[in-house]
Amino acid sequence: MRYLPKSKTDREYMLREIGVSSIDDLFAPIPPEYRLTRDLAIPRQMAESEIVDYFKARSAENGTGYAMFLGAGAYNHYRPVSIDALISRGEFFTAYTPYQAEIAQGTLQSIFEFQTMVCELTGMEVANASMYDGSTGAAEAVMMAVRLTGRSSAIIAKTVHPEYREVIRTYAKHQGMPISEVGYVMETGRVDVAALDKTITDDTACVLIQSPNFFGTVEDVAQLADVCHKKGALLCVSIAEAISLGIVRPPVEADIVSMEAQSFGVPLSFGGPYAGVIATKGKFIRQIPGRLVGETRDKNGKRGFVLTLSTREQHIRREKATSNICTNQALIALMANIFMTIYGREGLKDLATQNLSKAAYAAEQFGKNAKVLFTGAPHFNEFVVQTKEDPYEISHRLAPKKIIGGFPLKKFYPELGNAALWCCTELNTREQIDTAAQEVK
Amino acid sequence: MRYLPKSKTDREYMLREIGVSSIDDLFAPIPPEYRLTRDLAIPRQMAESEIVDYFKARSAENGTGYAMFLGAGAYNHYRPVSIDALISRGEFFTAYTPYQAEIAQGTLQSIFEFQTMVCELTGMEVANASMYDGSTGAAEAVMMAVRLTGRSSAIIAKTVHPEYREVIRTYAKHQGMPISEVGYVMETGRVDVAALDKTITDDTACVLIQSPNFFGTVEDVAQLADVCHKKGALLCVSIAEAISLGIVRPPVEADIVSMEAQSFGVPLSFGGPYAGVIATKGKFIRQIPGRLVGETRDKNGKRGFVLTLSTREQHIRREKATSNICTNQALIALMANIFMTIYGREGLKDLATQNLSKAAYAAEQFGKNAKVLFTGAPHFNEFVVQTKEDPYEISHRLAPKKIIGGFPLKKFYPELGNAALWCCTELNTREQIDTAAQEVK
Amino acid sequence: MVDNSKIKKATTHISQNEGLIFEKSSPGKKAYKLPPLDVPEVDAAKFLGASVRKDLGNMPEVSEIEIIRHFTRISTWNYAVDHGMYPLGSCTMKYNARVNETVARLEGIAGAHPYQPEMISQGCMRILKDLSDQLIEICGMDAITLQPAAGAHGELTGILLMRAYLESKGNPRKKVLIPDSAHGTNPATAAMCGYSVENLKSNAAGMVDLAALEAQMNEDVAGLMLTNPSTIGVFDSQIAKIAEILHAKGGLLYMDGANMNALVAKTRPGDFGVDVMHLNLHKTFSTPHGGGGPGSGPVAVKKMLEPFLPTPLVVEEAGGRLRFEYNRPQSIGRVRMFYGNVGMHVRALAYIMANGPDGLRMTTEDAVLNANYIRKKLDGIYDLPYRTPSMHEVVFSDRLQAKNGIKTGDIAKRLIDYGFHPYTVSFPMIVHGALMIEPTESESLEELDAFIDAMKSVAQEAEENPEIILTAPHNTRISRLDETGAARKPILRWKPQAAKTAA
Amino acid sequence: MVDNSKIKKATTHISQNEGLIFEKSSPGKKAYKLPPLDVPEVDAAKFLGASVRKDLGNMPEVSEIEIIRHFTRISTWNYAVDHGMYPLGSCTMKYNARVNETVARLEGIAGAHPYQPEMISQGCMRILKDLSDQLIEICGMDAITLQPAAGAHGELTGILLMRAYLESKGNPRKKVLIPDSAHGTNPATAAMCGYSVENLKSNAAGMVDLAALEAQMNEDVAGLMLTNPSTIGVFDSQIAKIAEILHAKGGLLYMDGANMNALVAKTRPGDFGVDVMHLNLHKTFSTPHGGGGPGSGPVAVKKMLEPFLPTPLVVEEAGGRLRFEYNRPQSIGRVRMFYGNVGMHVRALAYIMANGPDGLRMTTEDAVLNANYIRKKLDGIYDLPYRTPSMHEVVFSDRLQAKNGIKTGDIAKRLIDYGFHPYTVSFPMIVHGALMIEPTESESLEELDAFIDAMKSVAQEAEENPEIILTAPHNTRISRLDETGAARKPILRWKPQAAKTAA
Ligand SMILES: Cc1ncc(COP(=O)(O)O)c(C=O)c1O
Ligand SMILES: Cc1ncc(COP(=O)(O)O)c(C=O)c1O
Repeated sequence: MRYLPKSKTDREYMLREIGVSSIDDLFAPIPPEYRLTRDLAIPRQMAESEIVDYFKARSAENGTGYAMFLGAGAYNHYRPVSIDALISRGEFFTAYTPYQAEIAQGTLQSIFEFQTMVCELTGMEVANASMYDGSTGAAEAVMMAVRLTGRSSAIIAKTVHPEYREVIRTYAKHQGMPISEVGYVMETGRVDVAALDKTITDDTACVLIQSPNFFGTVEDVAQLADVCHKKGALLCVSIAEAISLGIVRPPVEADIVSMEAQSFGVPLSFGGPYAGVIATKGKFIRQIPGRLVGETRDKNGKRGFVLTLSTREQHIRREKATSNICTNQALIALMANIFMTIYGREGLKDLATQNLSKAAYAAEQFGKNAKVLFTGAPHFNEFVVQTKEDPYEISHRLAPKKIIGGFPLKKFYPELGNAALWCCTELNTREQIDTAAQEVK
Repeated sequence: MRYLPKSKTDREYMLREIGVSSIDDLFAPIPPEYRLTRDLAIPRQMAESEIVDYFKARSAENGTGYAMFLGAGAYNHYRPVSIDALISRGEFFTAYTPYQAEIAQGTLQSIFEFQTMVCELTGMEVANASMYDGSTGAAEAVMMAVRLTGRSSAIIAKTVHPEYREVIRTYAKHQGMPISEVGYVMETGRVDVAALDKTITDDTACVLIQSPNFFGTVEDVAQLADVCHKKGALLCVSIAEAISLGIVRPPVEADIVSMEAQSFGVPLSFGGPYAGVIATKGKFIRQIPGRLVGETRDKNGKRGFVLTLSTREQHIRREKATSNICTNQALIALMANIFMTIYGREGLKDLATQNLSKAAYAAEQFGKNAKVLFTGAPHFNEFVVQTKEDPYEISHRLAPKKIIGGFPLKKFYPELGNAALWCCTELNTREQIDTAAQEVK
Repeated sequence: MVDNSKIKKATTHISQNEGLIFEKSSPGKKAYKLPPLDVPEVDAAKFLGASVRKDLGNMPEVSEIEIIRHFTRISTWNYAVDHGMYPLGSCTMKYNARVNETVARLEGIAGAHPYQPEMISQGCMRILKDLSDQLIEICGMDAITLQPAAGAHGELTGILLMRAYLESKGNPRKKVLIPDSAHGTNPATAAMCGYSVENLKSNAAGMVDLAALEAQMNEDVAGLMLTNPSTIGVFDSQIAKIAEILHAKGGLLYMDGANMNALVAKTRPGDFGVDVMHLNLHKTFSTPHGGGGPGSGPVAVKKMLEPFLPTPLVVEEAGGRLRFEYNRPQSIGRVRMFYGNVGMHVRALAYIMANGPDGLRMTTEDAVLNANYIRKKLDGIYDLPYRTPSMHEVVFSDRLQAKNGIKTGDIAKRLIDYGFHPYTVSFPMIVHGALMIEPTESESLEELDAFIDAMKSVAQEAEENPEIILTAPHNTRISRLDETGAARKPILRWKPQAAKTAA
Repeated sequence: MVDNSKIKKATTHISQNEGLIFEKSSPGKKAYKLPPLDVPEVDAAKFLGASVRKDLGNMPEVSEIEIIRHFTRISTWNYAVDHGMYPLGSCTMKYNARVNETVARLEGIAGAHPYQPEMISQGCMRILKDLSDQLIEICGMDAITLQPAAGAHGELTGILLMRAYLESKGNPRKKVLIPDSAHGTNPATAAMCGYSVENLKSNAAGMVDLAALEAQMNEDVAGLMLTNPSTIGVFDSQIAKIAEILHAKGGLLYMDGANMNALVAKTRPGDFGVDVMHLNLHKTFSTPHGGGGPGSGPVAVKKMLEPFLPTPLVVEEAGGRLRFEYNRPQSIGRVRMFYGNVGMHVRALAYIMANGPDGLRMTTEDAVLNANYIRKKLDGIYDLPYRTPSMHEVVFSDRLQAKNGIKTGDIAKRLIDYGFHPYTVSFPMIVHGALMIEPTESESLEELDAFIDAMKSVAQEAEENPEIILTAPHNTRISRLDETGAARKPILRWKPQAAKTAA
């Protein structure tokens, strides 16, 4: 086997040194009746070229070159090639969690930079090293709010990504954490503030909203924070489309922000790996889940970075830990870090403006033949279009034309009928938009 | 411009420090009438995504996924992915020629290994760090023979790659180096030994042959060496298909070997960059062109490597140098080095055996509908097929069927009529061969 | 001057310094360019009103070359599997083949949107299906979910499955038994699933104390989370009996599969009584650790647990078409959006294909061979608290060195000078001062011997010159860092001298 | 102990040792696997007879992970542009953008066979055409060949073009004039083209001595090979006059374009009288140096030389189809098989596209700005033998340090300790003890200032502690190597202890 650095002679020598006569002697602890005496029923060993051929065939089955109008929690942005060039350095991608700081400063410094940029973008004071993704991050944010407030229930806006909501429900179910939902206003697609105000009780640990929300609508975070804070609940804000932070005001009034960083240079990759991150106020730091990197000094006074505050974590606190998370999404956070660095202060704004402009143009075009919903509040790069034709049928009709249409909302919002969520990023050309707009009625 | 690491403030500060008021002051030495006062008439600055799109469009114009039956000096072998992963390390591809040995041991050691493996494979005693390619390497080999023997003319077999011969003619023309050619035997496709024997004169510095030759035929190197050496001429052997060395006896009787290393993991890339290399006997070392890496010690006795014997080279010897070559093909030699290391002692043999077997099978299949020439001597992975149909027409007919047919020989060997040179490597499947064989009549 | 004369594996060499990226920022530098906007540009302030962002605070402004150099330079400060042996016990730091990276980046795979129509997702779905089938066969289980993002996430999923199953039988029960040798994620997970954790003692052999298990097992116990081989690298030969005790009382056997590298192709958890288990694809199946992640933690189960698996599952229809099955009324629900860390699934499948049945078997054999070779060579030089046979890893203690004031953490730091990444320090907790060494199959005899020499040399230094160990590392850019200070006054982000703030 | 307290840019860090790959070889280890052969396997001994190879001697046998580690480890011993400033004069070590690498590897480009039918080569041919057109515009010339593989190869091509042209006029002439400041490839090239080389003195300003040129120019002289800016970084303001003198006697002006990074978008050689010139795409147009190559050396010419260009050229037919034009009866013939280093053409075109007219202009301006900034800051600290204005590079001498026994080569070695790649040492030859510094446009103010500080610090050490310089470098894996010994008893390949030989 080509990955194994041993010759037959090496193996024989080692067995002799160990003092056993065959390799199976070393497997003696396994009761004989459970030893596998046959080959596993999996395909034979493949040459590298055969592996490449297999995956090329799979890649071709999916196809490439589509005009992509899907967003809904996974966004099709241009990925500067420097990202993969840099994360492909063995020093990054074949390293473990930076437990030994003296030989892991590369990873540690990059996480420290990531934490800093997430703070800058979200308007929070601290951020962690990453969570699995936006959905589990949102669940952890809610659990964190429960720990912080001593209250036990949570309210989630219906305009939070439906799959995020499903995940939170799974997480919450057995922790004695009742979850209720609050609806949206048909005109704007925003959280129904009046309804929310009524729903919050003394036991409400937090309200979780998303902004831009699942319909692409930008929420009024300040107002929502007010409503929450008046009743002693925390406001958790989930951000699924991180590029929005280039032009949309950060949720500075939030107590906890959970962001999905996929838009920052992470490939769509059929849904993962992505990276979540939790950011919050400094005073809440002892309840944050996941890893944190901090600045310190070595004995000569040189600046260096270490994993810190690990008494929150499972390997120290076990069943009392803030979360069971161990392995996170470090390399994906590094992608996001590089992406944020490439675009930086001016670029994120320019990029967000292009997204905003493309979607605004598209909404206008789509509006000519179909009905654009929720026009009463500003949108970022997504908008909802209601059609006569069933949106699944539209999708099937468009796929062979190399267009991937919007996300049909029926499944999660039956009340919206034939509505679909369309997304335009900097990668959607005017031509693509015009073509699609003509097909959607 | 995104590659330039300066802000406006930086530039202004620097101009002030230098003591000039504008950047154009620094261009004062250029007479005003020659200063360009307009923009160059080239396309506007492009975004990275636009550059990628342009080249993707070019790539698509060429197309991909063809069954490749072309060889003729450029071979379609599988390239293990580790090659690009390793040469893409900035430490390799963004370094210069290893002039400062203490911070270039990576490059130097890898060249030393390359030189060693080329010696092992060719049966020569020394090898250089690389030449531009096989064609210019062959020309340099001939010039080297002229310097070594003090004789001035050279004989080149007609079975040497026609474009190599063209290059040699260009190089030789103004150096007072008459070049003559010697033909081949119709039965075997091998050099016409009798004719050669007659052609060699007292002024013949060397005879240049290729093995496997342009028809894929393996030459009888020992016999040819004999003929040359009897008359005091050197034998130069050019190797265009390096994989052959896995199974074909190395040209140990040659005086100079010039090899094209493209087959060793170098992409076809429409003809370049490839890498030539010259190997020879130890006693000829002072006349070898190009760079050489040697082993030495530092002041603590540690092994290290340096560029050596540079008194042969242009930067020291100027018009008396062994060649004008300066920049060579180092990164391509590194590709070849990695390829040779991956396949190694057993793999190169296995790989060569697969090539041999595929071509033998193909020749048999093609022989059913058409005539295979030069069957009187063994072939490696190429063979010549004579058809009724014009081979250019066959090629044009096959291309839309995703098959790239053999190389029509007409242009260079009008005497062979409708003959074409076909090549099969480990990448040609039996199915491809069977399909092609049915089309070729 | 520190005596480095016995260090054979490494030397010191020039290494570039590099500040934080923010310290290189200067207004107007750019590393990006966007194509010209082909639609009318929206006036954001007008369009977004009060929701418009004014500026981006201290986000950096640098050029492309500075970025390439920044990350290249800081990368050179890292140790990595590509540099050498990385014997972190329990982490299975094996070789990450380059072909896995290549195939994961193919455009039709890396560019696939999770919601694109199934008719143009068949390639990705086939990958999920093939991997599922092969992992099921490897584990000897009946069904699997690929959704969990890492080992701990797999644990969460697995325990929720147990809970849902028990609930469907009428009672989710209250407790989960966890051996004292378990990884911290096990108790943390049980707690997140609403169970209280009950500690289970290991016996002198480092295995489950059967009597204790028998005593603690009752109708309040949902099951046992067992790591097998355990964190001391010992295969629990009583495994069938353990399963029997649990099953007799209606409990389930959960296996933490972090140590599957000791078992693949040699035995199958499903065959020896495991009901539910997770795999760490980023350990056993070679997906890269990436400086801390991403991972992937599929959960394989026996038939009776299948109805509870998270939605969706990939199912094959007659005719070979694949589709996502969402209609699973007993499902515990989603544990993650979309389908999991698909990029990691691609890599794991590529790894399995590269090995085949024979390669996987030999891989496991070499992993166990390497651990036993190290054990043999270092036994006596370091204290071996459990003499039970080792599988893929061996756990020593610092007892012999502690006499001279040298702890496992100190030895680790000195090992860095010797050119190695240290073993896992101070885990598992049942071994005081543990040195947990997992070489994996990826180490050559040459590398193993170099490691053994280094460990011996440090042991000798512990006798002759303990100071050199206590002050190690000496050959790195920075010396030992003040971790206590870092935790006492946490600095978790860079701030400019005169702080600007984002708005 | 060496005092490194003034070194700000670099530190020492742990670095892996690594032997030669042959020293890791062991029979039976493998890094490859071939797919099963789907045709009958040929018995090679029978098939090839006497031509069969028996074995492959000392070719290595190692596994994939050992290869990844081998090349990763040795790579870390290299300095590179990605690590920091690389001010090798005359080499233009600028940033190599990653997008260039990406596009060069696109399958339809990297996988294209040079002989595949033109109908399926239009993509590659379009790249060649677009690059040709843009380089012609940049140079202000009329036609171009992309065939030459490097600068020296371009020189050969260019001089052969001159020769063919002059021959067509009846007399190829005998000599080529070459300034004493020229690069070694210039005279070596002229000799290869059958010309004798006549040295041309530079004047006190480092420019061509017009009187000498006038005196030496006659009907025996084919032309002048001029590097402009010259190797001391000086633009020859008399360029029009130089061309005039040559042209008046029927000679041609060849320009070595190695220093085009000082001119692009600010002036065009074709406009100031050059007849033929080469470009180094691996300098000015950012194709990576790769540890010594590959390069690419296109040759641009004026109209009258076009008929002599190597075959083939890409020509566009009405309708936009491209084809290779072979029927060029006056051509000098091929200088290389196929069409040149196409992979480098791809990268150079990507570079030009990324810049556009404004980017190229600013690039040139920054390159000249950087050199002048260094000049200003080091003037007086190091001796500046020519005070003529500098363009993209500046050449100092070691005169001030030589008093203390310190030569340019020594300063270079100490600069390594300071974390920089040295400048070009001892070239050009007209400056005794030259320090030839070319920062390129790719250096930030921060990096330039660090370089200037380091140079100042070394100058101070030359006064106060010359020994530290003479024994440098101190902070590298190995110290100064014995070059004399290497040349005296050359060891140019590894051999096993008891030598086996291949057969
Ligand atoms: C035994 C054991 N269980 C569980 C885990 C947790 O796995 P992950 O880090 O993938 O969440 C680990 C990882 O270190 C482990 O070693
Ligand atoms: C001035 C000058 N001319 C010619 C050359 C030769 O170019 P190449 O190395 O590409 O052959 C160089 C390269 O160093 C040079 O600096």
